[in-house]
Amino acid sequence: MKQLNISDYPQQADRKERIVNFFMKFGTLLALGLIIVIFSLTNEQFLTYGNITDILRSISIVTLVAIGVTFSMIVGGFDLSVGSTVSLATVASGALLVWYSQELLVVLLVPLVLGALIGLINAFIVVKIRIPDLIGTLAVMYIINGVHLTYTKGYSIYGNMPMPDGSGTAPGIFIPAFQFIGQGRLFNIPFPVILMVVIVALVHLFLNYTRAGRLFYMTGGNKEAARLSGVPVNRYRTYAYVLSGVFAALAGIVLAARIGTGQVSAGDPLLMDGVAAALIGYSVFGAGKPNVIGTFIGAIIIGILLNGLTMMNVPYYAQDIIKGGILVGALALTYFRKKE
Amino acid sequence: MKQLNISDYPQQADRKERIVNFFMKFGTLLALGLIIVIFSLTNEQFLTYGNITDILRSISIVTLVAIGVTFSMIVGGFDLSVGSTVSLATVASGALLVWYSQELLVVLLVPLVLGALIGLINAFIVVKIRIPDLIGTLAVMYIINGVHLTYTKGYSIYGNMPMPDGSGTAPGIFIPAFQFIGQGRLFNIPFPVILMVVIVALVHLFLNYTRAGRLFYMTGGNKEAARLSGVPVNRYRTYAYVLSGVFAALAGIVLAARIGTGQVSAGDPLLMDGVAAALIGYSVFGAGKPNVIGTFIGAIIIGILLNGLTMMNVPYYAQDIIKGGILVGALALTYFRKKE
Amino acid sequence: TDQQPSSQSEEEASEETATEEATEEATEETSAEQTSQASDADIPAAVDKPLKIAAIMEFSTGTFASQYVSGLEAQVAKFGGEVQIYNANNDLSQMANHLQTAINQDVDGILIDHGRAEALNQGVEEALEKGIPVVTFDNDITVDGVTAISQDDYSLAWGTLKQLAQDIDGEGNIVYVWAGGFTPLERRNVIYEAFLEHYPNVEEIARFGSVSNNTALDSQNQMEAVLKKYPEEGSIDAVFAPYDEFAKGVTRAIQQAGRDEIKVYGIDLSDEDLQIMQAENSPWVTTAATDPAEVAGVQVRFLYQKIAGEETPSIYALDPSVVNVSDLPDESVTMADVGQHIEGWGSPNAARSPWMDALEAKNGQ
Amino acid sequence: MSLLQVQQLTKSFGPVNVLKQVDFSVEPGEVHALLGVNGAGKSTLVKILSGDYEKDGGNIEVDGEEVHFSSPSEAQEKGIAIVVQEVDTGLIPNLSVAENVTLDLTVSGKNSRPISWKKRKQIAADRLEKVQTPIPLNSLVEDCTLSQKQMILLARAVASDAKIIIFDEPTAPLSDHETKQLFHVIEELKAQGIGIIYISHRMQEINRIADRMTIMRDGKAVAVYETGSVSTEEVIKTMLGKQLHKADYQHRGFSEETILKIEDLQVPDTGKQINLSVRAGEIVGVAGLVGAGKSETANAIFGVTNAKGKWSVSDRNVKIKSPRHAVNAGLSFIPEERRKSGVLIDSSVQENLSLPALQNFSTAGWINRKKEHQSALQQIQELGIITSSPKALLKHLSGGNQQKVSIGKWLNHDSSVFIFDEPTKGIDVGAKNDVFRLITHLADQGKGILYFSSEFDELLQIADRILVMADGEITDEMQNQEATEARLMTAATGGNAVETAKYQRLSAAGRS
Ligand SMILES: Nc1ncnc2c1ncn2[C@@H]1O[C@H](COP(=O)(O)OP(=O)(O)OP(=O)(O)O)[C@@H](O)[C@H]1O
Ligand SMILES: Nc1ncnc2c1ncn2[C@@H]1O[C@H](COP(=O)(O)OP(=O)(O)OP(=O)(O)O)[C@@H](O)[C@H]1O
Ligand SMILES: [Mg+2]
Ligand SMILES: [Mg+2]
Repeated sequence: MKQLNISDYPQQADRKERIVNFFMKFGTLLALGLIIVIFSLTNEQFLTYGNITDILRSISIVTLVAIGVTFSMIVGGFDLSVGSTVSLATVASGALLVWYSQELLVVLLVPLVLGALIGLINAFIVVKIRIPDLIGTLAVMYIINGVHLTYTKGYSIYGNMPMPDGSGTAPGIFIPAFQFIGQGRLFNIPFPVILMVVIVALVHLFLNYTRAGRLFYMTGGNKEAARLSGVPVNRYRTYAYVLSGVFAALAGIVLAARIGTGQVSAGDPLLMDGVAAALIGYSVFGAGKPNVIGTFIGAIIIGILLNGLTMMNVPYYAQDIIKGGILVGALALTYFRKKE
Repeated sequence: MKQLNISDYPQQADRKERIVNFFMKFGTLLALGLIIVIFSLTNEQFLTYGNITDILRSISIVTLVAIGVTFSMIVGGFDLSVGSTVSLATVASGALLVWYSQELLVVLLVPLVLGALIGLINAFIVVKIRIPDLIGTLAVMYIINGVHLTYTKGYSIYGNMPMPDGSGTAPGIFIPAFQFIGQGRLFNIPFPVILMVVIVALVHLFLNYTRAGRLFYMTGGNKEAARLSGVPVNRYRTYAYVLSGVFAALAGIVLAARIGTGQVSAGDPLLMDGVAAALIGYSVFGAGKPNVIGTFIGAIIIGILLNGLTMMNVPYYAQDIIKGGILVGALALTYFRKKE
Repeated sequence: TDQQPSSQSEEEASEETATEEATEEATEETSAEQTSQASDADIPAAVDKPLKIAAIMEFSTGTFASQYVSGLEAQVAKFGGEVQIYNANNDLSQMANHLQTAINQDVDGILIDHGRAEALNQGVEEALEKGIPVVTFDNDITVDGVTAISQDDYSLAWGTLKQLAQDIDGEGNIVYVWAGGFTPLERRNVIYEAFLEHYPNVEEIARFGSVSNNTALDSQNQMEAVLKKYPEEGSIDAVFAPYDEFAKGVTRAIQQAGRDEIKVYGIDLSDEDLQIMQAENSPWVTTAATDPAEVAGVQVRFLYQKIAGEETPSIYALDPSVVNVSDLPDESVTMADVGQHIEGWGSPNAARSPWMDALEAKNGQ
Repeated sequence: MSLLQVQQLTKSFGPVNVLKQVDFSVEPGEVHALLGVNGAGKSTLVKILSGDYEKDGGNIEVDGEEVHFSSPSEAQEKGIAIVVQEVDTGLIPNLSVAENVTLDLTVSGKNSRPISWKKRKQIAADRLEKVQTPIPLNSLVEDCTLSQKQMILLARAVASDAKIIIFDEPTAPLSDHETKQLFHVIEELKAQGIGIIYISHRMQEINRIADRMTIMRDGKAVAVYETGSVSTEEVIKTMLGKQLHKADYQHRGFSEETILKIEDLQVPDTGKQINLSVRAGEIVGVAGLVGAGKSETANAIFGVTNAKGKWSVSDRNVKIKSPRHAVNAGLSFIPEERRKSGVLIDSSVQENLSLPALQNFSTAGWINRKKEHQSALQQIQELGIITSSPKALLKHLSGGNQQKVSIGKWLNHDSSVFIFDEPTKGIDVGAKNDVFRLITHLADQGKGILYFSSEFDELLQIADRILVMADGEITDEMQNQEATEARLMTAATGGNAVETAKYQRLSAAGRS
């Protein structure tokens, strides 16, 4: 009798429904598979080891941003400020290296702390003042953008640059140990890829197999029920925004290391792609909710499209059409059944 | 006895509460007044007729976009695709003028029809497929961006430009009648300002004094209750997205006329400002809901800040900080009391 | 507004060269004279006070724009004035608004950087009516009374492409990085199309490009894909990246893929670009550029001449130089001393009136 | 020593004193019922006990130890579990059944220890077994039925190591069978010495399950009785504070003209067919137990769900595919869930009242605001709606007054048939009388009335003819004169006379 409960109940779904369910669950993965097949048929270089690691490396930054976005979505929120946080972190690590010749540890820690701080500000605005997330974090986005541009007076930061205030040449450079984060390789695998895969795995385990991870989901699933079950929901919402900020900052560090510059406004384009990746993730395995494996697959889809379409010489603007189409398709899979 | 029902209940609000209420209602207007006073004290050119009409002209395009956003918000939706619709309309009118030497009427009609079409697509995705508005319109944004860039092959369109396909020189120019929409003056008032004020007034009357306007608000207030009262809510939601697209297209036309170019991606920056204006509008007169007068005042605040701060030589990036701060302030006014 | 930018500008190009040479000679002579006999008395009254200058810019991202801004600020500061930067952040209508704001402010002079005539003509005319002089840089404004300086995108593109053609011997596969929507890029594209026609054996095998706030990284990722598509050594001979943000990304992609045989030909130069080009085995071998700070200096000086009531030409083109890494020394070079290694780089005395040294000296303390 | 001892407990929301020095106690192994009319303060009391609200004054002792809860988790630590009144406030819809059943393990678990889902599912299966409700463990809670949700909450509460378990109206969404299961579980808990607080408006349940009862009135605990020591009438009198005067049904004349005729209506959610007709001026009651499918049927008639069938209104055939068609055909609908689908709580009274008949207040699309205002004023008077002004937002009105607006908005509309679904749900006795007066008044004007309710006594009081519904189908029909509660109950429970006795209902104890 007990065994019966655990084993799957007989699924009485008829054939048509089974097909629909199958597509709901695996549609996105099928689409990914299809894309890969098409690209490898049209281009024999597509499925080479080198290209695959390149694709993974190119999505590593977006994936980190998207993981942060996923956290905010899990608790039922939304964080539009991640792009500006990436920019701030990029500029901060650049400034620490170049203007202040700091050590690696400092260069890594300060941006992460800044990211956490931005998360706290977001949490204050959204959780405490109760401004709707979308709008509150939009305002923070403006502010952070302004702050990081004001700090550098609009200049990008690179090794031994002339100081913006005209006081000679900056003393520091982008040290190799730092550049390794974005450009290095371990066992012939790009370091950012390793970093990304490890973080995806850790976050997946965290979200699914730890108490705290489940409490995030509970908070997002039903704030009131979670509160009544004894979950300190406001604390977990705050954590989520802080994590969102920290992951964005980490993405900023990797970005700075990858391009070797503290590029102002560099994070702006990452917001949309990060959000798109997290949203595509909803549809993976029919999860219907934010999940980190889905987010990862979403980022892979976006990365593969960029890579493959560029190889096929499709102009970047036409790529946007395909990106939008994929997004609509994935979302239709998630939401169309929810009709009624 | 019956009379008693109606008579005003004694308002037991104590003094503190009255002050809070006052700020909720007039805080945004007070802030606007304060800003104006500060700017006119620090700069004697600020309150000249020329500068005031310039400010109004500079916000005319954002205001049109923001009115569209307001419509989508009134029915409880959100339209992220307005920026790309502006771009598309700008490019479309440019192409009609320059590539096809069309007449004024055609040049005005086609972009508006395109805007309406995009609204229908949004409505299909959001109302029919039931993809959440924010995400559905994001995907549409990508697609429209891609489409308009693909159409022009990434080129901006200007009078007698070399054709992108290398087939010689384009036959048309931006005709004066068209440019008048963006640059002309009537009774020494810029035409776009007249257009904006007339439209704000008309939309205000429409929303508050007509049956259709009321039904928009009812749809947004409680979709289910409105439907059960016989309101065709899905039709009104569709109307709202169509209007949002049409107003964005109108903004695109004014933009094209103002800059005399079918500038690709020109609408992108308008999205955030349009949304910000509509959101600031929530707090005006303590309305707590989207309203067109509030939106207009929101746009004025943003325009005045930009103008005044530029006059005060505040770098544009530092202006973002102030814009973000104002947004948080206005929103805090609207939402902070909603506690409990 | 109904002019034909493309054909006309080509005419301009030839005209410009002539005018510019003339001006240069003239100014050089006068400046040589004036150094010896400078005195306060010679400073025209109109400029002998702190002037308020407005600089209307279409965008200010990228190192070129940053150094251009520093150039403006430095030159105006030397003259004892103050410059207000109006940045439109790539929004042309905002740029038109800014121009209007500047006019309402009654500034003493207006500098315009990029933008399009159709959007700005009206404002420029209004400024002139109010007696505010205008000097433009790199756009197609041709209102009477305006001095238009340009870094001549056509020559820039031709300069670097000529070097490319020579290096690959007029034959080979090249990759083109380009995006529309920006006047300079569109102009450079005109020359590129002509170049392809001129060298039928040069084949474009791939084209990509997009301009965002993260242009360099986007270019890097896209170049990686192209490199993967053409993995054999020698399958790509060169990359033409007519904007330094493109060139930076492409260079990094090539370096990280170890495909140093592919050479990069860029346009624009900044301190950062110099560093990248001078790095060991850098694939970025050639760029064509003018010194942004100097462009700014010339523009400011023309404006001051106008304010002082002097005659100024309606057009003035700065001669771009082609910078080959091979011409540079081994030790790292900054923008300030590129001129010592590249012939014709910079002409610091362009548009220099006799009283300017005195004015600078006076405000020096 | 009592398991739970509450003394002089006070609580107020703003100026409203909701609890006034309440004394209350629960012994181990006792089922202690909490009775009182709507708004007496029952839920507030148990919410304080479960840590949802903080008390203002008084003291609470658990096992003789004084406690003070500032959050639900603190109450849980002290061994107090609650099955809340609104099930949706206890569950996480987008998580699996297994996870929801074992939610407490997650919340109380150690941060460092990884979760084993295999073990979790085993535990969840065991727990569901205990309440005899197998539910697929992997399905999402949002796909479960209301009663399944209730059973999940129950399974969780039973499994917690609680010393005290609070049930706030647990049987409202349960079927008869499930109610029996619940009672079985409660017996087992009792046997383990667990103290139980049981809130219900159903006296027959109380009589069956409770050992003692505390009666609350107006925020005060007014009496404590042993079950069986006093009569049910006495209990109700204590609850209300006065003798209940039930208005008797008065026979009214109505015409022979059929105003609404429904044939072969295929109700989507129940999968059953419905045939019925209403005459002008006639009040037709549709009786049925909770879950009988009344709301589904009402929704289908009004076109809320897309149902197939034949409608004829005043002898004209009409197609009704959406509420809009229904409104145009002359139907009006007062839905069960007022705040969700009856009124717009963020809009003003005036805007709500004019909504369905907005055409009547507008010329060429322009709203005549003066006319709208006048009409609203008049209706506020006629219906006795208590509001500061027609411009007041509906959310500032009390529930009964909101319900009056929900009805009143249709009075401007020239409709011939009114459909009411549980119109007295959650409103107090006074408001209920007003609503009845209104319904009778409409019938006297020649409107056809269709009145869906599970409160049989109300139907007996107002309906001219009563249809009885069970499991989605109409199983019996009778004129008021022929009807008795017993007959209604027999038909509603599908003819099982033994069950019937248990469902003897008492008037006035409206459900919330
Ligand atoms: N959060 C709150 N704010 C203000 N008033 C409240 C709040 N919660 C409850 N009340 C008021 O307290 C009173 C008691 O409510 P409570 O929910 O305890 O009643 P109840 O006895 O459970 O009634 P029912 O039988 O309808 O469930 C009611 O008048 C209610 O309006
Ligand atoms: N799966 C479900 N999830 C949530 N609520 C449900 C579900 N199934 C039924 N309900 C709700 O349970 C209640 C009882 O169901 P139903 O509508 O069939 O009975 P009814 O005869 O209208 O009963 P009543 O109106 O007295 O509650 C209704 O309010 C219905 O909306
Ligand atoms: Mg209650
Ligand atoms: Mg019901």
